[in-house]
Formats: sequence, C-alpha cells, structure tokens
Amino acid sequence: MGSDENILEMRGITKVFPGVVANDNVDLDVRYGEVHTLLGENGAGKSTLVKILFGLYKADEGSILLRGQPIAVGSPSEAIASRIGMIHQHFMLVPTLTVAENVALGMTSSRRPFTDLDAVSRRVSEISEEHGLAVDPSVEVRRLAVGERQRVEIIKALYRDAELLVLDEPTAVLTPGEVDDLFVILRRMADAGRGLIFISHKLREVMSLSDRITVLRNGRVVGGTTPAQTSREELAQMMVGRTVRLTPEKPVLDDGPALLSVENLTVHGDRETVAVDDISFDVRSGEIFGIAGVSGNGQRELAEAIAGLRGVEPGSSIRLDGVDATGDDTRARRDRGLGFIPEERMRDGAIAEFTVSENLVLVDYGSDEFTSRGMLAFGAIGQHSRRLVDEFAVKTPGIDTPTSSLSGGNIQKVILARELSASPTVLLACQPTRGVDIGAAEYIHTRLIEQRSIGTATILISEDLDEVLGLADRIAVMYEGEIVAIVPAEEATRDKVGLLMAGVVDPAPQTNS
Amino acid sequence: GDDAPATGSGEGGALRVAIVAPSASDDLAFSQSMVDSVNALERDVELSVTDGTFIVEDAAAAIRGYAEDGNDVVIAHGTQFGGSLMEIAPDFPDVTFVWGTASDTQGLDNVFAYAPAADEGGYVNGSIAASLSESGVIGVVGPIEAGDAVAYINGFEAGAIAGGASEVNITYTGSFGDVALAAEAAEAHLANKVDVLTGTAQMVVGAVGVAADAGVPWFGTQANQTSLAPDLVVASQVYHWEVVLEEMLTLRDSGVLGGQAFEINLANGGLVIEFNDAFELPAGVRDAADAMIEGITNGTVNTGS
Amino acid sequence: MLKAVLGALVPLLAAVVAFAFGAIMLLALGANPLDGLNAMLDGAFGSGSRIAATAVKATPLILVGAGIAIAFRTSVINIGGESQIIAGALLSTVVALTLPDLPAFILVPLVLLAGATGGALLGAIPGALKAYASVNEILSTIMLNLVMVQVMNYLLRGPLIDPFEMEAGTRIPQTQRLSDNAALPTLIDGTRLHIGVPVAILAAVAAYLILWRTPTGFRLRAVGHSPEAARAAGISVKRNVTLAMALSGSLAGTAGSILVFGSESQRMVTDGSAAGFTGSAGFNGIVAALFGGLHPLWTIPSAMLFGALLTGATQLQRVLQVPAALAVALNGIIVIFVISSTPVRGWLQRSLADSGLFRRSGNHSEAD
Amino acid sequence: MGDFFTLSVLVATAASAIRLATPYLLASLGETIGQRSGVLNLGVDGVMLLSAFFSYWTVLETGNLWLAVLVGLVTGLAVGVLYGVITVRLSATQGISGIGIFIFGLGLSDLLFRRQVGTPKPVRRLPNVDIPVLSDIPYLGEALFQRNLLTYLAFLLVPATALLLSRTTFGLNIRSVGENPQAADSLGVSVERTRFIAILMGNSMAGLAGAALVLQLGIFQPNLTQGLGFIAVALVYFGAWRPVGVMGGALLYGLVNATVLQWKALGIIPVSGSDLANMAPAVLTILALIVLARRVHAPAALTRPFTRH
Ligand SMILES: Nc1ncnc2c1ncn2[C@@H]1O[C@H](COP(=O)(O)OP(=O)(O)OP(=O)(O)O)[C@@H](O)[C@H]1O
Ligand SMILES: Nc1ncnc2c1ncn2[C@@H]1O[C@H](COP(=O)(O)OP(=O)(O)OP(=O)(O)O)[C@@H](O)[C@H]1O
Ligand SMILES: [Mg+2]
Ligand SMILES: [Mg+2]
Repeated sequence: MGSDENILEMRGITKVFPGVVANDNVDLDVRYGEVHTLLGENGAGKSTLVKILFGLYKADEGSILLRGQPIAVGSPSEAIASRIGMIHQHFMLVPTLTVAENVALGMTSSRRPFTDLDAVSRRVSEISEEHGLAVDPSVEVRRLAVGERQRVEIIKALYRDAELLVLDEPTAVLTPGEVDDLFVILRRMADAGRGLIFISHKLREVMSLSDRITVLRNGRVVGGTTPAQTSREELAQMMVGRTVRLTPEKPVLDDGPALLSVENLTVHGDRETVAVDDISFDVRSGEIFGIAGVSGNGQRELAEAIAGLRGVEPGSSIRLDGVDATGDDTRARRDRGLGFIPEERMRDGAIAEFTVSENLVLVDYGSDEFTSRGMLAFGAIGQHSRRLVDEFAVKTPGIDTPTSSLSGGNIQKVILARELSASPTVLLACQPTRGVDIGAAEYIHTRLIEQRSIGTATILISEDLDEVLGLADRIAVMYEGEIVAIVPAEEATRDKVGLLMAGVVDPAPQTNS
Repeated sequence: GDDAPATGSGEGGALRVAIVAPSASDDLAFSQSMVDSVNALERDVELSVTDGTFIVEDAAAAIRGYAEDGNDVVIAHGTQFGGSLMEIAPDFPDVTFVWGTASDTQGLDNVFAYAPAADEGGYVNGSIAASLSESGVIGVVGPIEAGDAVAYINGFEAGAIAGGASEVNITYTGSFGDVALAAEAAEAHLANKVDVLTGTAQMVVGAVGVAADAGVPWFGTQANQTSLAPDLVVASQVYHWEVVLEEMLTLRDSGVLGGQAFEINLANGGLVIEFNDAFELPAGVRDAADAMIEGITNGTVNTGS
Repeated sequence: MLKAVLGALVPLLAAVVAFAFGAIMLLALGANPLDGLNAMLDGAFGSGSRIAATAVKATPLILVGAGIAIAFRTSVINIGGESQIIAGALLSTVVALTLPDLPAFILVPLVLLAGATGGALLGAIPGALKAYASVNEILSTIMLNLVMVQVMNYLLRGPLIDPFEMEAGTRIPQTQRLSDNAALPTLIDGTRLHIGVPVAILAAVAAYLILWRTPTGFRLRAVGHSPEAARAAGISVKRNVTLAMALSGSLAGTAGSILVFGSESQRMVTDGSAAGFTGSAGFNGIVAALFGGLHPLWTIPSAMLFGALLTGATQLQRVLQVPAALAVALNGIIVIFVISSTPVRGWLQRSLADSGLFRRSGNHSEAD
Repeated sequence: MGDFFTLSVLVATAASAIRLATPYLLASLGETIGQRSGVLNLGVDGVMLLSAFFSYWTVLETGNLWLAVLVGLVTGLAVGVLYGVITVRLSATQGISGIGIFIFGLGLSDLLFRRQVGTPKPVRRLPNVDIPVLSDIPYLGEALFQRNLLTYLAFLLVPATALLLSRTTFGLNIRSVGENPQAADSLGVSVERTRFIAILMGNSMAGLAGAALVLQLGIFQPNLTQGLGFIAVALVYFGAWRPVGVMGGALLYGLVNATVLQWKALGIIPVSGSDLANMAPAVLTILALIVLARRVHAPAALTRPFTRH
C-alpha cells in the first residue's frame, strides 16, 4: 500500500484538440508506493493525460507537481530526467534495433561517442534477472513476440530508474499468464516505493492490481474509488454511465453443417520456420470456434492462411462452404463468403486516411450495389454508410470523417460493421476487442453472438481468456503451432485452458481438474 | 504589341542581329564561334543572344520572338533548329534568317545557310598530329556522331592516316555536356598508347585537362582552345563565320534576303588554323602543315570527303 | 477569419519573397528588376499567341503531373517521367512513319494512343519490378531514364533518322518531317494553341475521376495508403502498383507524342540528352504535381504557372540579355519558398492557437 | 583494335572506375546518412553543382586546392542548413523541396559561372598521392594506391560511415529516428536535431562530392554533374542503405562506365553501337538488383516528417 505522500499531483489539466476537449480540468494525484489506475472508455482522455505528464503533449491549462515541486515537462527527456518512465499504449520500440540498442537509446554512453552495448546488455540481464523479465539483449526487437516486447519496454523504464512509472494499457496484448507475471513485477515495484499509473480496460485486472482508481469520462474526472469499495459492475457503470452486462449470454443452437474445414494445414512463418504444424479442424454453421493460446504460437499465421494472405505448404487444404479454396486469393475467398477482422486493426483492418464511409465499403466498393456505369455510386455508398454507422453505433462526427480521428473502439466497430454487413458465412475474428473499452466490447460480443444465431461459422482468435470462455462453443488451444486440445465450452475452465496454453498437455491432470 | 514591325534598324542605323545558340555563348566551342564572328563584323551591329537553348522548341520560340521583335537578321545556330525554321521563316518575309550548320536553304528565299568544311582543318590537324605521335596511335573524343563533329573527326582521321599514323581511336561519349565522361574517354585513350589527342564540342574541356596533365599534345577545333592548355594545344581550327556573314549581309543590303548556302573553308579564310606559338613544333612540321593548308586551298590535297 | 487570411497571405508572401530574390539577382546582373518582371509577364501573357505558348509549354507538365499524382497516390514514386515521355514519343513517331497516309481524324488519335501505350509500357516495367521483384522504383525509374536516352539516341541516329541527314552527312539525330496528317490541329489561327492542350486538361480530369470516382482509383488509393489493409480487404497490391505506374506512364507517354506532333518542326529531334527532347518535363511535371498537392485538377493551374515561368524566362533572356540560368534559379527559389510556406502557415496558425488567440474561435467553429 | 585484357589496360580501367566512382561514393554515403535518419534529399545534384562551382572558383581565384575542398564542403553544409530548415523545422514535403534545391542549384551555379567566370578556364587538378609501400605493389598499387586524397577520403568514409551508423550513439539516434521517430522521441532523442545533423553531414558529403568532381576535372561547365546526383540517390537504394552496399553500387557504376569507354577507345564497341553501350551501367544496376533480390526495407520513416503535436 502507498504512503500518504504524493509523488505526483496534476492540477486542473485541460487539453483541447481541434474539436475535442480531451482533458477538461483533470486532477490526479499518485502516492509513493501505490498503483493508481485510470479507467475510462475509449477516448475518455487517459492517454492524453499521461502524455502531458511525459512531455509529449503540452497542456493548455493546469499545473504539475512532482515530489511537491512544480515542474514543467517540456519533452520526454525532461520527464526521463525527472525519473518518470512511460510504457506506451503503442510500443515505443525501434523494431530494427536490438533490445540493448533500444534500451541504450537516448542514454549517455560511457564510451562516447561510441555506444557501450556490452555494458547495457549486462545491466539489462541484471534487470531481467532481478525482475523476472527474461529477454535476450542481443536480439532485434522485430523478432520478438508481443509479450517479449512488453518486457523490453519495462526494462527500458527500469534501466532509467523510473520512480514514477506510467503504463498505458500494458496488458492489452498479453496472455493471462503474462499478465499474472507482469502484475507480480508491478506490485513489487510499487512495494519498493515507486508510484505507478496503470491504464486498462480489463476490470478483472483493475480490481486485482489497483490501490486507487480514478475514472474519466469525456475528459472529466467522474469519480475515484478503491477496489475494496467497489465492484466490476459498478466500475463499468461509472465508466460508461449505464449498466453493462459483463458476461455475454448466448442461446443454445443445433449443430449445423461445417462451413470451414481446415485439413492438414501447414504454414511457414516469416523466417521459414513451421509456424502452423499440420492442423485440422471444422467450424460449423452457428458455432463460435475459439482459438486460445499465448501470442506467437501460430495463431497469426493460421489466420493469415485462412484469409489467403499467406501461402500454405503442399498437402494443406482449406474448404469454404464445402468448396476447396486453398488456391484462392483473398478476394476470391471473400467472394465465397469469408469475413475477416484482422488482429492489427490499424494496420490491416482499416485505412486511417480513408473516410469512415470508404472504410465501410473497403471490401465491396466494386459490387453492383455501389457502382453504376463503372463509377462509384456515392449515393448508395453514403446511404449504406449512414445506415451502418447508426446500426453499429459508431461514434463519429460524420461518414466523411477521416477514420484516423476515431477512437480505437470505434474503428473496430467500423471494421465489424463492414465485415458483418457483407453477411459472411464464415467469419474470422482476430482479437476483436483488444484495447476496446467495455462498452464497445460488450457490443461487439453481442454482435458476434447474433451472427452465430443466424448461422455464421465464426473463428474467434483471442488472447483474452474471458472472451474466449464467454463466447466460444468449442475452444482449441494452440501451442507451438499445433492444436494441443479442442475443449467443448461446457468443459472449459480458466485453469484448464490456461494450463493448455502453457503447453501442459498431460491428460491425467487434465481429466482430474 | 505583337504585330511585328517589318524591318527596323536599331538606334543610329545599327543592324539588329540576334543569335540563338544551343550551348553557352562562351563555351570555347561551337556557340562561341558564332558570337565572336558577329562581333568581328566590320559593321555597326546591335547583337542579342539567346544561348543554352538545347531544347529545339525553346530555340524555335526564341527565333520567332527575335523576328517579332524586329531584328533584321536572326541566326539559328544549330542544325537541329532547321525543322522549326521552315515554319517560322515564311511568317517573317522581311527578316533574314541565317541557319547552320546546313548545306542548303530548303528552298526558302529569306534563309541563308552556312556550313564549315570542318574536315579541312581536321585533315590538317590530323596530319600534324601524326607527325607528333611516336606511338602512331592517336585518340579522338567526340560527343555524338553528328553535325560538324563527324566532318571534323573524319577529316582528322584521314589526315592522320595519310600522315603516317597507324591507328586513330575514336570515342563518341554520347553527350555534349558530360565533361567527366570526356575526361575519362581521354584517359582511356592514354592507357592505350595514345600520345596525341583531339576532340570536338563543348564537353572536351574535360579531355583537354587530361591531355595537359599527361603532357600530351592537343588539337582544338571550332574556337581557339589554347587558353585551356597553353603549353600543349598545338593548333586550333577556328571558325570565322564573319567571312560568309559579311557576304550574306552584303546580299541583304542589295535586297536579297536569302536563298543561298555558304561554306567556310580554308580557301575563303572562314577556317583558320591558329597555331599556338608557345608549342614548339619540330622543324619542318610547321612548314609541312602550311604546305598542306596551301594544298587544300588550291585543291591539290584531297581530305577524303 | 484570421485563418483564411493567413492561408492566402503566407504563400503569396512566399512568392513575393521569391521574386524579391529574383530581383536581387537581376540587379546583380545589372538589369532592372521591374523590366525583368515586365519581360516575364510579357513573355508569358503579352499576347494571345504568347498565352497560347504558355499553355503549350504547360501541356506536358499537366500530363506528367496528373500521372505523378496517380502514382504518388498509390505510394509509388515515379521519377521516370523522362523515360516514359521518350517511349511515348518514339512509339507514336514509329506509328506516324508507318502509317503516314491515314486521314488526320484517325491518325491524330492514333499517335496520341501510341504515345500513351509507349509510356504505359515503360511505366509498367518499374511498376512490375517493384511489385514482383522488390526493386525500388526510385532506383529503377532513374536508371530507366538513362536507358531510354540511349534507346532514343540509337533509334534517332540509326533506324529512324531522316534519310536526308544521312545523305548530307550531317546526321543530326532527328526523324524526317512526319506526316502532316498526324500534326495536332491548332485551335486558334496564328497561335500555337493545339489540340494537345485540351487533351491534357481532359486527361487530368480523367485522372481525377479515376482516382476518386472509380473502383480502380479506390483500389489504387487503398494500396497507396495501406498496402496491408488493402491486401486484407482482397485488393491485389502487386497488380495495382503495376497499374498505377502504367497509368502514370501512359499520361507521360501522351505528353511525349504531343511534344512531337504539337511541335513546329513536326518531328522528333534531340541533342543526345533526354532534356534536349523533353525539356525536362518529366521532372518539372513532378514539381507541378507536388505543387498542385498531388491533385490532378490542381495540377492544371500549377502546370500553367510553371509554363508561364518557362515561357517568361525565354523572353527575359531575349529582352534583357540575362542568362537563362536566372530563370532556372528563380524557379528553384519559388519551389523552395512556396513549399516551405505551407508548413509556415500551419505553424503560425498553431502558435497563434497556443497563444490562446485562436482557441475559442477554432473550437466554436468546429462545434457549430 | 587493341586488346582489353592487357594488364596496363585493366589497371587503367580500374583507375578510371575509381575516379568515376569517387563523386558518386561521396554523395551516396552522405545521402545514406540522411536517408537512414528518415530524410530523402533529391537535391543532391543541385548541392553538387553549387559546391563544384564554388570549389572551382576558389582554385581559380586562389590556386589553393585544399581551400577549394573546404569551400566545397562548406557549400554543402550551407545548403544543408537551408534544406534542414525546410524539411525538418518546417516539415515541408521532402520530395519537392529536394527538387527545388536541385533546380535552384542548377540555375544558380550556371548563373554564377556565367557572371563570374564565363569562358571555361582550366585550374589545377587534384594531384595523385602515392601511398608509401602499397603504391609499389605491381599493377594493384598503380590502380588503387596512386589516387588523389579525396578518393582515399571517399573510400575511408565507407567504414567510417558504417561505424558511425552501427557503433556510435549518434548513429543509434540516426537509425532510430529513421525507423520510429515516435519511439526515439519518447526516450528523449531529439528527432529534429538528429535529422538536422544527419542532413548537414549528408549535404557536406554531397559538397565534397561536387568538389571531387570538379577538382578531378580541373574545369567547370554549367550542369557539370549531368544528373550524377540523381544516380547517387539511386545508388543508396541499390546499396540497401548500407555503406558497403553503396560502395559496391558506386564501383559497379564506375566500372561499367570505365569499361565501356575503354572498349570504345579500343574499338571493341563500334561507333554504331555506342548508344546501346552507353546504357550498360544503368541496365546492369537494375539487373544486379533483380538478381540480388534483396528484400530490404527502406527506413520506415523515410520521407515522413515528424510532429509531436
Ligand atoms: N493527437 C491528437 N490529435 C487530435 N485528437 C486527439 C489526439 N490524441 C487524442 N485525441 C483525441 O482526444 C480524445 C482523448 O484521446 P485519448 O487517446 O486520450 O483517449 P484514451 O482515453 O486514451 O482512449 P483509449 O482507451 O482508446 O486509449 C479522443 O477523442 C481522441 O480522438
Ligand atoms: N464484393 C466486391 N467488391 C469489390 N469488387 C468486387 C466484388 N465482387 C466482385 N468484384 C469485382 O472484382 C474486381 C476486382 O477483383 P479482380 O482481382 O478481379 O480485379 P483487379 O482489377 O485486378 O483488382 P484487384 O486490385 O482487386 O486485384 C473488380 O472489378 C470488381 O468489380
Ligand atoms: Mg489511450
Ligand atoms: Mg486504447
């Protein structure tokens, strides 16, 4: 638990972006030795607030006191010099540099003008060991799995001896096991007297880690509490301003025909290694087939192979609605009824510079409905877009707004709207609610269940165990490129699936649990 | 205004002459030869120059512009301008257009054509070069195989062979402008036993430098290139267009605005071999050269073209 | 309000500063700057025929610029305008040499089409190399420019040379005068304003329509903004990259045929360099396109501006007897200043906003 | 017709290749540094023209070659300041500002030459300097170790640049701002400063390239470079943003050019095939890249201005 002394006080912070008041007179204080959580919907202003603290944005109004002294943080280097560390929502790593180089970046070297990577590597190893953050300092970051990158980010902050550490959605990309490990580390750091600001959309985590919680809505502080005084349901209500159903309800359906059949699928990864190793499974109409697993175990490659974005090895077969689609490209598979929600929404799912409307027709702009005499039919496209924006409750100033100015959750809704409006027979949904606030996540879950009810075969690839457990009819667990088990929903528990994800396939304890 | 005054003389009755030239007017080569020649005219001339118009369409615009501006004589100093001139000249019947290098006026009666018998000086240069070469191998650096460059180089080759050279190695670099390439072309010659060099067009300034550093004699053409290598330029064939320009202007004075083709050559003094006195020619070589010039002048020596 | 004033004022100011530089250079050369400005304006707009000359000069820039916009919108950097112009010119020349007797109403469209085809073929090469062999297009287009100069020299000095040039021994690298049936008809007597000008404008409009009104353009822009997202949506990145370069090249190629058949000499002629034929339109077109914000329609006035600068420069040199290089330097300065002015404008607006002067109004206008 | 495969001719060809490669190499290395920091400079040719002119003018007026080299470098530096202000401070579009610099340099160098010099006048060329011992190696010594100091400098700058990029703190900063400026910024690396300095370094090297070109020739002419700077930019792509690769490209380019010239001189290439032979360097460069099929990726932030808000 924290002391009573504040390491940080932010007073009356206001920040306006064109058209948006991102922070409106926000107060926040953080004590030594506490984990202080910021909670709020997508776009509530959490990231903006901590970016101001870190010198990335300049507040329009307000003041900051660090260790009781007023400071003006003009740039990240000033923040770092004041022993503020930050782990950003989007990793701030240079993929082409090694771990050690990423850590050394911006630090003065003992061997100027040369870098001193040996010394950095040694220190990195020490920190790794001390905090249980295993990572090889000589590896290029682009070769690391997401969880490992996260560790590099933490090491970077520890290396700089940060006393006030900000973590902006650090768990969004982690597996349950990794989250547990991270929390042990974070707790230990807090206990050692550091102040931590933690941002997350996952209420289970917030409840387990936080000492205090501040909730933001529309840029304003709407309340403060502690885990002991509140519940997940109450927190959800504070954030969203209405009641939120946290566990989705889904009707019982009869088995339908297999709409997607994957047989003996073998796929190579980027480095010519086998990423997916001879996998077979069927997904039936009206079924949500969950694929759980620690990131980096072949889920991404599996999804890309199904979507036609990655070549498969000879002998593999993918059938869509009974027809062999192994040789088809993405367009042809989509024309056969495949819908695809990619994992990396900003890279693969939507085009930031395109308008909302353009993104809504990104896959069927050329259909008869949206063209007339070879030209795009803007009337029809506009009508369609407005309908989807309404139907999917996308928060946007208009359909001609550039998609980049939408919040993550709303971009995800745009993608979802696009893919569902094409009435897919098979829907491939990868990490559909990653980084999305609970309100939006609830909505996305509802839509996926609706889709299930009308007979779509859905593959849900997710690292969020709650999500998989809540939605899937059957859960396949991937480990090192293989499906180690397919567990029916009624037999699946957090522990059981968690163990499988860790590669523990021993059938004896499995049947026992 | 754009209704062009027919013919108008400049202030004080000066003749208004304009030159449109493809390279820089002080390029020590083709363009400069014409500017120098007009300046050498023994007449009161008001001269305008548009140079660096290697783009034919730009040259055409300048030619037309000068005609519109009321110049008396517009010199289109580039064979490649001919195509456009055929369109422009008929629009300005009172203006005399002078076009070269070209061997005929394409039937237009307000166009005079001019050409150098560049092979003549080439032949003289070549024969002197042969007598200076110990290896018997002589190098030539040219731009592209066209215009008076071809005439000069062919004449040079014939003269050198006639003078006893065993080989004349010719490199066309493919560019009028690439000085570095011309320099390396000269270096390539030097690596292959060449001990006398010549070249033509404005990019040879690079090759002259190479010759100078290697102590190899150089022969120039178009303009006097002695300033480029005061110790090693043996002789330059210099174009004195004024000889034929004077004739054209006299015809114009008498009301003939064009329709004739002229040639400058050693005989009419339009081509002059200018020797560099600082380069000491072995005894007899200079005399032999003078004799050859004499021979070409009176027709007893055939340059082979 | 202040914003709008700034928006117009800053680029204007930049242009004024650029011209001030030009004036200083003119003074250094001993010429009166006012005479200089006068000569340039007179040269570019002084009469109907000069305005026509300006439009004609702008024509290849419009075409190349519109093509550049298509390529750049697809995230392909086309520096190969020069080679595509040459390819278009060569192919259309061959057509006119082969079929000289076709009537004008067939031959004129045919040579323009041949130009477009030649340019498209040459554009498709670096496009396909990028798409299928990962060869960077900046490298390949720069190199192809060098290659096409030599192809042009070879053809104009060998197979395509005017037989008369061989006879006379002058061997100027040029074709014979091409069929008059292929000559672009002039629109206004006594000027050089030929049909190539409206063709270029229509092509720019077509480029605009393709980019923003057709499924093809949708695909191109999608690939340009995010190849990953385009791919995931089922749009072939490779095919569209190649297509963008082919379209871009076809416009440049059309410019090539217009340079031949809209010229007074009615033939293809060079001094052995690319610029000797193209007048560097392949590069100036990039400037025009970027100046026009990579928007095909804005490329039209932008190209006109540069056309005016180019024709004005000829007059400047003729009247004031200052080296043509002055105009070139001036062009460079204008590009530098005006392009810098856009960020200056944004920066001024931002610092005004930071100073609080702007915020209220900015907010309300957005909210209202 | 002579024989190409005699040692003396091969030595001369190699020497010629190295001479031709020197300006390319200097300019390309500079451009490599700039591009690794995320800044594309299409204005290299303009920088080279200006620095070539000022170097030339310096020798013409003072006769001092080393002063001329310095002037070339400083000219590059000065244009670098201009380019840095435009692209980094003002975040202007790099492609077009580079072309602006090119056109400006082309025009201004021409103008200054016409005004200050006029008729081309030859000046002293860079003398060749024999490297003790090494220059005595038969043939090899003559080809490689009897060159001018700027050539030696150019080749020394290859490992130096490689070292700068891979082993120094500043190189680390350059690479990071060229790949992910946000990340660099978040660690207190000034993207603006890093890019600005990279631009200054790159342009200084382009300045040296201009000086090398003109001082190897001993004469200036308008548009002396004939587009050399653009090829230098292309060679950066050829070399996959690595100094050694860039050197390979520059040498390949120089060697093919030198060989073509040598073959022309020897009559191996007939005059009629001259034009087709002239395209050899460009064709081979493209072919080499296709064959090597290097799927290297450009610095991710290349041409992207950085703003933090
Ligand atoms: N650089 C920017 N320019 C303009 N608007 C911005 C910028 N950054 C954030 N915003 C806007 O400010 C608001 C707050 O955004 P912020 O990123 O702080 O939200 P958040 O609470 O972190 O959301 P999330 O949960 O999605 O991460 C949003 O409306 C967002 O669109
Ligand atoms: N749902 C759809 N959305 C978009 N285009 C579709 C659709 N269905 C069919 N098409 C057609 O498919 C074509 C696009 O696919 P195809 O691969 O055949 O053509 P392409 O022009 O090569 O385009 P691409 O760049 O997508 O490969 C378009 O012409 C379009 O009319
Ligand atoms: Mg956030
Ligand atoms: Mg978020």
